[in-house]
Amino acid sequence: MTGSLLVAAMNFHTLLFYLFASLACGFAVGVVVADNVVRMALYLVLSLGATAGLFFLAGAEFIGAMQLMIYVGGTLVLLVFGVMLTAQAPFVSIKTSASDRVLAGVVAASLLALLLQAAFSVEAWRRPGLGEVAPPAATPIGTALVGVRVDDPPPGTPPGVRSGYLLPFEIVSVHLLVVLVGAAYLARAKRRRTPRAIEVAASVAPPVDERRRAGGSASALTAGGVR
Amino acid sequence: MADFLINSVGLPPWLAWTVVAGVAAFLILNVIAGGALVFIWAERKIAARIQDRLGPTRTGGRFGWLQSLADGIKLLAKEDLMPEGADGLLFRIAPYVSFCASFCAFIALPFAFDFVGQRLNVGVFFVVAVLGLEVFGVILAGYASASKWSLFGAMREAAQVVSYEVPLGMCVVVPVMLAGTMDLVTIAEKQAGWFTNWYLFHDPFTFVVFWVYVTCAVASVNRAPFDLAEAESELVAGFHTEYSGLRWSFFFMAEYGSMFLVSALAAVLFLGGWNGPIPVAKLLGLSAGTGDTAHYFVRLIGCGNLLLKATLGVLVMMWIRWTLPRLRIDQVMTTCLKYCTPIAAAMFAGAMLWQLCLPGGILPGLSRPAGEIREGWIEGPGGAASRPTPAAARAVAEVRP
Amino acid sequence: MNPVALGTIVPLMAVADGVSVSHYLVVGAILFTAGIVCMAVKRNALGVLMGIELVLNGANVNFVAFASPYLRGQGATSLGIDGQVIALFVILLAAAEAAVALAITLAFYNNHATVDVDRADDLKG
Amino acid sequence: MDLSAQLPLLLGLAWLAPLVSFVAILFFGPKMGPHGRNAAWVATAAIVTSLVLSLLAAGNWLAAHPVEVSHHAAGDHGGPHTVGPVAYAGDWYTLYRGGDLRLSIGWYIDALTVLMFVVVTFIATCIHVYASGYMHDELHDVTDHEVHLSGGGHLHRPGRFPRFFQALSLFCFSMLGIVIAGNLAMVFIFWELVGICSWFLIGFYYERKSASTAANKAFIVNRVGDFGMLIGLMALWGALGTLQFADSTVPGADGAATVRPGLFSLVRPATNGHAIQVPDGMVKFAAAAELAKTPAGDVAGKIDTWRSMGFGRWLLFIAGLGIFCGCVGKSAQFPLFVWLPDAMEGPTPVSALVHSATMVAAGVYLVGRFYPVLTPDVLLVIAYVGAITLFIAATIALVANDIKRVLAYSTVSQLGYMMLALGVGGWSAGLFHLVTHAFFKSLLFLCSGSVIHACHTNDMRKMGGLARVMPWTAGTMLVGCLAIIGAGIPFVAGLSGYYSKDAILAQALSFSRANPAHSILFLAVAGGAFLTAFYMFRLWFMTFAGEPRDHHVAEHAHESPTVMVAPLVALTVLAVAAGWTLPGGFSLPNLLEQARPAGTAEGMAGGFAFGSLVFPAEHESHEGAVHVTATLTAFSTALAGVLLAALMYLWRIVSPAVVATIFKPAYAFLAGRWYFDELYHALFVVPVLGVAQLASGTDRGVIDRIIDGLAWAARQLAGIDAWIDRTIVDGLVNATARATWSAGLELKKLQTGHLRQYVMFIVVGTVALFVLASLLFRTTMAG
Repeated sequence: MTGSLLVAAMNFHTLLFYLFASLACGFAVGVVVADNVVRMALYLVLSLGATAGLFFLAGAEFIGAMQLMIYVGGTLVLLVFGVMLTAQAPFVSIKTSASDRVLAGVVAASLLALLLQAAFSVEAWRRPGLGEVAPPAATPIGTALVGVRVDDPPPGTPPGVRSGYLLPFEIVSVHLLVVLVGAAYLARAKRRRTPRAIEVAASVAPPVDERRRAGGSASALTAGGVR
Repeated sequence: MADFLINSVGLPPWLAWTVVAGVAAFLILNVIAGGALVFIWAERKIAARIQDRLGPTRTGGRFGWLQSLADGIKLLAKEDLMPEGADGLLFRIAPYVSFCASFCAFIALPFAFDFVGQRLNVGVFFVVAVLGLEVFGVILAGYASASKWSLFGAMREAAQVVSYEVPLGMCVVVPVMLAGTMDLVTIAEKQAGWFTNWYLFHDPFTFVVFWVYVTCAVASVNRAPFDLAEAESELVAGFHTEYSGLRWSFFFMAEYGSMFLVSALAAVLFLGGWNGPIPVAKLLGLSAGTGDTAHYFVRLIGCGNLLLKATLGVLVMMWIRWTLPRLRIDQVMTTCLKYCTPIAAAMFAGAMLWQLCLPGGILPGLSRPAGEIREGWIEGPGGAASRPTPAAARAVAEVRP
Repeated sequence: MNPVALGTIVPLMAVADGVSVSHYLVVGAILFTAGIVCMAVKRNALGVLMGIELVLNGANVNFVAFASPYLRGQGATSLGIDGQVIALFVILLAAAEAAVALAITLAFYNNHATVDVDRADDLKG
Repeated sequence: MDLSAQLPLLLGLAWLAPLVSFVAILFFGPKMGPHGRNAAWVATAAIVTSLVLSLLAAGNWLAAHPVEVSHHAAGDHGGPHTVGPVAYAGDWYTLYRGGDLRLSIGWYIDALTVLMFVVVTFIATCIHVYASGYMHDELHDVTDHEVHLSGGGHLHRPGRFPRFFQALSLFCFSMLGIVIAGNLAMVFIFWELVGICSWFLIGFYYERKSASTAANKAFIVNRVGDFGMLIGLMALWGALGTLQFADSTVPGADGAATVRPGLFSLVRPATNGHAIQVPDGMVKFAAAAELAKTPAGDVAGKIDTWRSMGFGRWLLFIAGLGIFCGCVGKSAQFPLFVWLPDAMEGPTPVSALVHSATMVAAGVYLVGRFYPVLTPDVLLVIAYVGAITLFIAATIALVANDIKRVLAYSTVSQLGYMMLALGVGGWSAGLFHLVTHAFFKSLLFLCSGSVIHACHTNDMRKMGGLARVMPWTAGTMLVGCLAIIGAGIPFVAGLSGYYSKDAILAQALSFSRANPAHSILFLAVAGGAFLTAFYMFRLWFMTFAGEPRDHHVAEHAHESPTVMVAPLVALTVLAVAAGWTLPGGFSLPNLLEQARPAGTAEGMAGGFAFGSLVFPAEHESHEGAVHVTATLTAFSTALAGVLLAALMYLWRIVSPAVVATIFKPAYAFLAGRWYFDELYHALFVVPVLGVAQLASGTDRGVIDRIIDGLAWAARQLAGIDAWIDRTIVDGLVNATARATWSAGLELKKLQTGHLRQYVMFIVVGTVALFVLASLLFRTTMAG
């Protein structure tokens, strides 16, 4: 259905592409230039959301939805948590020296140039897509994840190289589990502070100091909320 | 409809699609806004009745059914305040983020066979994902309004919604598994026929899962008893303490919108979508798919069905809200992580085994034959376009016992 | 940088006939670079984290582009489903990485009372 | 469940039960009650289990194979025996299989096995019960008055009650293992185990020098015999490639079950009417030279020729002799009998069980089991060894004063009897005597034990007149003495010894009639009977009759506790009745007849080494003439012995002292035990010590010098090496290390710990890399 829609209006598709692309890139740049962490987070969300839109346009609905769900729904909420737990006047925005910015800009420009050159270096990539219809994205991915391939082989695929993803899937799930356990361990509430932390705390600001006494993250929030 | 415009009227496709999109957007917007008005009124009446009061009586006739319209006008007239020290930009856009989230979710929600903004083959997933975005607006609001109350509300909301997405996702996966597709339209179509075909009655596990889903849905739209985010007795008004006027009302539209959405989703996933308990249309011989006015009529009926079911769900939520006391945050978390998640997981496994062992459902006489499920397992939207290749069919046959 | 590329970018940006893989690659490149810069200039640990997310996202865009059936010009090979699955894995691992990174950030904050990555130089030579 | 499956199960369990108790006591012994008191119960329970199982097995056996009323009285020439004995054989577990060689844990069960099981487990049961009373000293700390410490005091040590029963259990396990063994290798294994147990038990009071030396002596002397046994095993295995007694079915090369003949059917093939013949394997082995010359085709034809030419006879002879050597060692036959008297250092129950009833009988048992393979020549050797042994031992017993030593020598001489009986073709006579002897000898030992228990001394000269203080012991011991001398009313009835000894005498008589050249054997037997009667009653009179010689001993003497007396009574009953023929014809000889090896029922003739020999069939010895003569001889000699003993020690008409002075040299010679120990000391020990001296001298003087020189040289070399190492190698290493260190110091400045710089480095590096790559290999970038 989606396929036929896009076939029917390739220009429409193009328009949407430019819309989402500009959004994504624009907000990405926004992330770079913004100083306030929370705004950065907002821009990041929007950029990622726009990227999800790009995925939808590219026919990868499943990936798009996944992007929305995990990145935006998960990662960014985590980020905002972080922001709130660590947010306080001196830290919400930490300025970087102009020289660093310039240097970074120069290096990044060279990298960008390299990537763009690579992006256009292959003639076949520059050819506009045929936009032919593909089978729905969800089922082939699902079956591929349980180790069976039901999608049509892309032209030019040598036979027998199309493998399922059962093992990577398992590995990733185990990885996720380990990661979550590790995260829970790292982020657990610390009863005792290291001496260095205490003297830093004393040196930074009174609110930090009283937060130490109160302990726990809730009062960190208050410190974050009140400016 | 797009085809109609392109073929009959002869508009260029992109324009046609713009028009269609515009119309769809307009309709959905009205569903949300109008729905919000109606629901707010209904809620007040229901609350009043439950508390043995009368509720609004004067505005517009004896039932005060214009009450919320009047409120709306009042809100429009209110001054738009922003606390000093607030983060202006974030404070301003937060309500729109929330609203957009619940609005986008409507795009993939089918009201009838092809009464759908955009039919996605990952519809369920899309809806759940986009609903998850709503929390972001709330967090922004709570953070940006530079107030402890808001911040606490936002934090709770974040924690709660993020946690409840887990069991919610699991519950949603169960019908997806039964139908073999994430396309909402197909899922609903598979439940056509008598009400015994509804996934609610497919097997005991789905029956249990439905109630888990209801719990999680109520929590994820943070309605009572899970409305920790705006706990008026503890935090003045939670994340929207500092809001007033139209922005405030946007939050409410978002809330009611998502209430309606989750109810509609429940209807599509478990309660047979737009199929009535008795296949009147089929008995009368008008089956969806024939291109004449009759089938538009049938679709309208179906649309009515769905709205009815969704509204019913919303009313139930209100009933719950005014009946049950509010939970503590730790109780909320316990409910999610210690009860909902394990139960959902177990039910998922159970339903899967059931599907493997007797795919016919419990009432063989009235249920669909197993073969249809197998075929539908790979079937996506657009029918012929996505018939599985023989290889695919073989592969599927392999993965199925 | 080869002149062919220089010659082709401009018209691609201007005319709006069908979208090709290269378009997506450009978007990916921009996201990627933005992420790198973000990592390079942000002193806030969370900023760096966001940079990483951007980088991964840029990579994903490329994967999806190569996997996409719509953008496949004739004769061009496509990753097919594989690309999407890889993108999927990238997303999942990004989530995991975010969780761990956040946990690390919190631990760092607990010990140093700051999230400034430039202060994390206790082990410098 | 038929017998072939049932017997291995029952007897196998009976065999393993003591092992269980051994392991249990080994690990938990000290925890079993105070000072491990309950170890006795564990061990006793185990052995009683074995007894019950053995009795069950015996019952099943008799039910399946009722003993036919003694046929040889009827004189039919052994119809059933040409087909061989009734036996069940099989393997539980195969330890090793290489080529056609197989080592397995298996069973060979016939009437003899079952009988031995019952006997061994029964006696062992009695002795366990007895010992649980006798060893009670070990329940608390013991002060050993026979061990004099350098400080002048006595050794004070904790009790070893569990340890004793642990060894006892292990012994029972090993003994039953020998009995049930299905092949010679297994026999050998348990043979050695038995030796170990005997070593443990003799050396139970290992703090006593005498005990430890006795233990070592027993062990070493047994080694000598076992060496011969090993030679025999090698001869058999090397030439025949199997050690199985019976034919065994094994999966052949093609997997099909093939029957491999065992030793018995190899040596006495049915084709040859079970008459003994040199097996093909040995013939080929011996005729290797001819074999090399002969084309492979007509080897089979030539074998008989070679056999008739006498190839392999010696091999068979050596094999038999080797196995018999083992028996000589274990059964304390001449010339290896010296260990047994010393073995009496062990606790008395041990002497009763191990060194009179069972272990020393193992040799006789093995000869009986191995009987079919023994050639006439070997049999003759056996007969003579037995004769010499019984005579020497009996004479020594005449003058011994230690009560246990008298019994020990009597044991040796009785074993000599058995060997002789086997050697002269009296297969069932010998084994029958083995059984009866087991009963009355253990009885006698237990009685002596209870005497020692009462008097706390072994010296008969301190005893006397004990009959009135310990009537039970005296009575039972009297029965034992009567049994061992074979008392009975001629041709009517008698104690168990009466039957077995008469059978031996009769067989010896008929043998010496058949071969007049060897009639001395009969004289030895007759004289032995006389001597036996004499010294046994000398013992009894000196111990129980007359007046107490040592009042200090006499007043301490007391009857032993019931737990010790009860076994005495039980054994007494059997000592009396073991030889009787029950109504219905059941008697031990008839039972043994079932197990008689194929082809030994009729007379054998043959022999090449010592001229031609004739072995009269055993049933011929029951014919009137022989039988009457033998019985009368036995009776008269025994009576004479008893009377002489009475004269000297009861009525004191003839004074022993006077006799001793008259025959002074003879007395001294006997009292010196024929100076065998001294002889061996001179023959073996001294030379060995001398050689050892020489060797050690060479070692110290020559070899050590050389080695010291080498060590010195090595040290010098090492010094040089060390110098090189320190100066050159270490120098290099240190230089490298220093360089690395300074480089590290420089490089560490690069590690600023600034995350963002690292990112920069990465990016710059990547860009540089790709630019380089695109410049160098443009094609790769162009896709």
